[in-house]
Amino acid sequence: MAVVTMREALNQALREEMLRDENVFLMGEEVAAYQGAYKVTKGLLEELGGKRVIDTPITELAFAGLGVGAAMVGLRPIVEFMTFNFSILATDQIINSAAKMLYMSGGQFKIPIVFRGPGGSAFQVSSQHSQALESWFAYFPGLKVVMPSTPADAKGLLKSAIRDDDPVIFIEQERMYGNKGEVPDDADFIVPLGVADIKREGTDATIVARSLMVPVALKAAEVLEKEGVSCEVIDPRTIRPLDIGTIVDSVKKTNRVVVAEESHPFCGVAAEISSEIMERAFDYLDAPVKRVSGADVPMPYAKNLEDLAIPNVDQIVAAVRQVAYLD
Amino acid sequence: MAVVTMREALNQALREEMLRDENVFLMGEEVAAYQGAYKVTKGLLEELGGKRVIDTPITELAFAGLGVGAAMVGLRPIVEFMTFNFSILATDQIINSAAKMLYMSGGQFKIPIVFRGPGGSAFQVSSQHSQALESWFAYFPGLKVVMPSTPADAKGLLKSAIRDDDPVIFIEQERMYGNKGEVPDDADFIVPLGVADIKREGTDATIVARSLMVPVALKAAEVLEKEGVSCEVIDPRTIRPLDIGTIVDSVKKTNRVVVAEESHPFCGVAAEISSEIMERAFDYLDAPVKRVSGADVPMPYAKNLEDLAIPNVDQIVAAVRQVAYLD
Amino acid sequence: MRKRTPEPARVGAEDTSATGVMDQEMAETAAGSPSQQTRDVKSAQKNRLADVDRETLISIYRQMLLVRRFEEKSAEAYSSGKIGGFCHLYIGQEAVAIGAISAIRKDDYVLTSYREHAHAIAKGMSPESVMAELYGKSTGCSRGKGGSMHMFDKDVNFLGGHAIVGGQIPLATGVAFASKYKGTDQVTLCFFGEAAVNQGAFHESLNMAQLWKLPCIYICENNQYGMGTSLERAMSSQDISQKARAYDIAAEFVDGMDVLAVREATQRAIERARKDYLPTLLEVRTYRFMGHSMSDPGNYRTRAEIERHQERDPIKLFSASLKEEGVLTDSEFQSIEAEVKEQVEQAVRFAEESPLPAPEELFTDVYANPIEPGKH
Amino acid sequence: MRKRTPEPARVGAEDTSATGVMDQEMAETAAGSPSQQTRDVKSAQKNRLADVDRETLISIYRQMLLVRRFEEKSAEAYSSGKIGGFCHLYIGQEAVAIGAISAIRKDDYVLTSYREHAHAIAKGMSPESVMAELYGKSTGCSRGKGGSMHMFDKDVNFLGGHAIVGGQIPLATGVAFASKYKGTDQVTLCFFGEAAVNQGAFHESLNMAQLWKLPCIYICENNQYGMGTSLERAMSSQDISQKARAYDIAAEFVDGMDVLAVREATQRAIERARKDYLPTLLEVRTYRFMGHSMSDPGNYRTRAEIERHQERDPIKLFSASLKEEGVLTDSEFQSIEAEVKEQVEQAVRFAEESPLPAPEELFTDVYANPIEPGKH
Ligand SMILES: Cc1ncc(C[n+]2csc(CCOP(=O)(O)OP(=O)(O)O)c2C)c(N)n1
Ligand SMILES: Cc1ncc(C[n+]2csc(CCOP(=O)(O)OP(=O)(O)O)c2C)c(N)n1
Ligand SMILES: [Mg+2]
Ligand SMILES: [Mg+2]
Repeated sequence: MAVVTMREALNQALREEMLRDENVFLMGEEVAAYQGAYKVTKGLLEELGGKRVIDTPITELAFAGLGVGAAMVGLRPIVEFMTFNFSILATDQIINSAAKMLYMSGGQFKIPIVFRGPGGSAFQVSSQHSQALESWFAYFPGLKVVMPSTPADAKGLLKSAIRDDDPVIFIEQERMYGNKGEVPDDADFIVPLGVADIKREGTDATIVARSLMVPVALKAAEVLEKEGVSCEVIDPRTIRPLDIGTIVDSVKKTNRVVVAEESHPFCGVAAEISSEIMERAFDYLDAPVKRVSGADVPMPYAKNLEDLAIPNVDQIVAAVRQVAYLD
Repeated sequence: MAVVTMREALNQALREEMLRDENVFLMGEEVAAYQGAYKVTKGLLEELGGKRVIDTPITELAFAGLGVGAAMVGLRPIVEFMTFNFSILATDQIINSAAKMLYMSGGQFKIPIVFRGPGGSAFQVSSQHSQALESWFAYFPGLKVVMPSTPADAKGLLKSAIRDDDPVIFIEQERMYGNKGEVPDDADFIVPLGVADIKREGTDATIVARSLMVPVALKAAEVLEKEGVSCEVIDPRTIRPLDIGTIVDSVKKTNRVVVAEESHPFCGVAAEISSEIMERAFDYLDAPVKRVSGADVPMPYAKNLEDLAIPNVDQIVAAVRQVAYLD
Repeated sequence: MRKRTPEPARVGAEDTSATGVMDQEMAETAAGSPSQQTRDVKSAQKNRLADVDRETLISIYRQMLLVRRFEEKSAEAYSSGKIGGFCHLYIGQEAVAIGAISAIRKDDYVLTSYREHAHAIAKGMSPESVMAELYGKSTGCSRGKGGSMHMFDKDVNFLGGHAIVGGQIPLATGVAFASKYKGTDQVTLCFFGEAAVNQGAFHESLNMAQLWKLPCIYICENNQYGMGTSLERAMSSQDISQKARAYDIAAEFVDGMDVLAVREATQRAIERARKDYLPTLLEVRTYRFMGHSMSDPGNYRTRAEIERHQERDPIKLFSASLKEEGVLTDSEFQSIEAEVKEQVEQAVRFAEESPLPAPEELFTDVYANPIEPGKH
Repeated sequence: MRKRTPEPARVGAEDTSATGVMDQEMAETAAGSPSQQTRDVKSAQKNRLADVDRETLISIYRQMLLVRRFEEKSAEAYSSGKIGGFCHLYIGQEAVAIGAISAIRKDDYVLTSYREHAHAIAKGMSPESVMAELYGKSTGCSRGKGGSMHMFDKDVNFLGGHAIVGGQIPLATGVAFASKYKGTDQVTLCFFGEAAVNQGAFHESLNMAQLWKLPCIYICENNQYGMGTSLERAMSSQDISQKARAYDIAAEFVDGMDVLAVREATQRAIERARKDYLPTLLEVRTYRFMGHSMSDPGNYRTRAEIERHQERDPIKLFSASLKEEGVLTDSEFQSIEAEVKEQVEQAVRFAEESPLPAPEELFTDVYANPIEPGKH
């Protein structure tokens, strides 16, 4: 297995799936000639040609809808949002067309499309360019929502998403593109949607974390191990449908849970996970599920404030200590 | 106090506030000459004139943004969405401009605007026209979100929303416009934002319900009373900021909670309320908080399916019986 | 609003000066009295009749009548509570959908808005399945899940039925994109109301369609009202075919009361689309005789205005031409009327007798590949 | 892309045929070699110089230089890690913001995109507060919360600084709406890049602006690239001022390297806006000399292309005119350069020495009327 960055892993997934199925095409702003604003699509134009890799005008609503239309008649579009912040302009087509088409056509028109791009906090780009939108999309039946936290997961999940017959929202954390990890070379390697991954086993507390918070949770687990607290770290990887079974199994073992996320707290994914855990494992809980979320404010520009807005190792450690009644 | 419909109560609030402050104006599709698609704005054009009551083209994104711009320089716009389904096209301006402007300008530009209109399930209008979006807006710091359930609340809360200096999302339930109730005539009558209302007192279980689910919850409470279960029904009225204190106080008394909502469950408002209750009143809970949400599917057209998609009295009764361990 | 003669005028995308000149001329031509206009259409239709074979003429006439009678029955069923939700009738506009769709092939695509009964039937869907959908029955074209605003039929390439104003425009552009991608010569017809032209989605789509040369024919059904708002209260410049200029797209203004004029304009657009993958914008001027939907009292228009347009009822105009030119005799008219009546009654019977969707249907069709979470 | 001579051409909204004709002529006129163009601008500028008082000329020149030097310093600070996030420089485009803003009053409004340092300073914001914002300091114009893309100053009616492409266009339309509502004669300048013209928000806004006659001046800074995508790869018809036709809005094409041409075109637009509440669309052709942002290597343009445009550097052209016409002497040029240098250094010192925002600032300014829930 080669060690590659998340960026390269995603690039491999795109390339392999486009070579595998010529109905797959990729479109978005600067994905072709510019090689991607974050270079995820590097080399694809050259290898696959301008028919398959397409630069769009800055018209998120219409090119998202164009993708959905193409999917109605058998193509398998991958639509890149330069960042998911700009998907806000396209939500009508994502929600009202992509998510509902199969249902309102009585099962006739499936929409095999992937909407992908970087999401979550970026570096000092302030309120309009640094936001986590997974709860928005996960709210809607009809969509699947995926957020990888390692290069291998990124590759395997993106390949599954492209092969899936439903619209998938695939959110890559902008700060993680350079993270490295081992990635299988096998072109058949995939990671199935809807399956959580236990990133670290433990016995005393469960930390549920996704995307950017997974490495942070793993570091917190290391810190806590030194204090004699053994943490299990679970990465749901797919947000919808959520593999709540794996989380609940862990909770039944550890009896204590912290859910970490960089998104705002209100109606976020941690709230969903927390209430599901309560409904399914109430009698196993020795303490209330504790959420650690990003600050409930728009993202500020100043570096010192931005750092305060994103959950860190200390906050997760403190939360685990709290649910373990160690303070 | 006169008995009026929710539609009339809202109309009174609009009229009174527009008479009170000439910086308040109303715009939206069919709000003027047509008197409103749902007649909420009836008579306002005639009384207040075309400068204050304005029909827009069908361009939700731009007229929402136009409202935000006008609010930057001192006007107090009321922007009607013919239904909140169409606000999906305007989310960029609501989220990226209205919600974040004060913050990203370092406190210089407040945005006193109300986005209002009918939301939630309507009658047999299928997937694109029958959706609950409160969790979407409530997710974002910078917005306030209000959902009245009675004519008096509708009037009092709308007046508060118009006087408030922040952007307020004001969602009127389309099925409730004809509901009647007593409404104070006093032009100074308001209901403050951020204060929950105990719609019925009880001792054995708490039902938290908003909007369309409030009358359903009250009926469920009646049914349960006959079985000897005394239910307290709490209507948060304002979703953000949420008056969790009032809910938690009730839980400390009843030790059992059901949260009812017509929205989809995943990352919905009930999930937020449920996890807050756990974090604040874990030791008081005799049973896990139970959510009763709308079906996790796009809204179907057929009447029989639609009825199954919206929570009813029986489901709430069953949920209370479950948290009370009566089954 | 600028008045124009009903004769079509072509705007080639290449000819940058033509549009302005045409408009000058058109503006100068008085529109004439309704009966004058009626005569104009009839004589124009007569000229066109000769180019169309008799079978096609009869089929077009039959479809117009079928759709009219179908909707009259729908209105009845709606009033008696058998149909729910919104119900947007197309009465008065039949020449548009039927004229345009008569010009395409079976394997071409059609997308439109919530006002779609006519387009669905014209594209080849059975009146039974359309009526059953209105009734919310399991035999409906969308199995009762879509209703009046969301009809679909994959077998005849009818791709909906979309209820967000302008929402179908990017979708149709994508369908056309796919045809070019796959190298087929299929064209896509995208219908929408004139109020949708104000929406950003329209502009964003037309730009891409011309930039990438996509075989999409954009048909603006300009019935002069978006709900209760007249064109001139919503659009600063009401010359819709002109808007194609901003994108260098070919455009035509067409009389939407003349079914053969619509057909011919569509044929010209199809030629551009099939051969050269070029888009076209057609502005088809028409009028709806009923309210915006069944629940609209329609107070924003005078009786007189409606009646003036009813004089140019597209079915009346067409039947008059067919009669004058001897295409159909009185008794043939009568037997078509009887056949259509029976077809509509059969559709109603079918809808009435069909079962409701089973309760389990609530949860099907959410995902094409449902995942039992964690089960692998 | 169609080449045009740098001379402005007016399009009256009423004169429907003018545009087409103008374009024909322009298309036929060869654009000429860069040095030919340079001569054209200079002679055009010379004619314009006479109409402007010396003080204003000097102030315009000083501002252009100030912004240029300010940004050169920002680039340095960015490279050394003192400024974070994105940083979009305006170098090459100075004539647009400064020419246009020189024509408005203090109480008029300005909104623009993320590429806004020049507009902020031209509108009267202190270089200190702009530099401190770039540094993320509490003394920044947005108290360190907005950064490079979100500068605001209520005192001088500078209303941002918006980072969603096209997002400021509806906002500016609303600001203009408010001026008319309140009955003032304030005008609003709304700047945006040419790539924003493809966005739906542009079209939806222009329609309302003309429909309701709002005093908004839409200034498209056509620097011919949206990030790495050239105009002709994103827009099917690249004649932007033409797009005003679809809305009957008055429009002009302006040479954006000639600061006085921009000023004069803006003055004509202001006249329409102040007197008759009429909007205008100006297409101002310019060029950015740097990458899209500090992190853009800019491989999509050749060195030669950039150099060709640098020959028409708006500051060089203007200083040459000022010199030839004897408005400024060499020693006056030198002392302005020195003053500006000191101003920029002072801004940097101020930013360096200013404190970071206090940690509590994270939670302020979320609501203007914060509600302690349940506390009443
Ligand atoms: C985005 C959006 N806004 C508003 C509506 C409500 N609505 C439905 S149809 C309609 C009028 C549309 O008029 P037009 O496009 O001219 O089509 P017509 O109904 O005349 O066929 C409106 C406002 C909607 N469905 N979608
Ligand atoms: C809606 C949206 N999509 C994409 C982006 C990313 N982006 C920022 S600037 C830009 C190019 C804009 O070009 P143009 O409008 O010509 O302005 P310029 O940068 O040339 O001044 C892009 C794609 C964005 N900020 N907003
Ligand atoms: Mg219409
Ligand atoms: Mg540009």
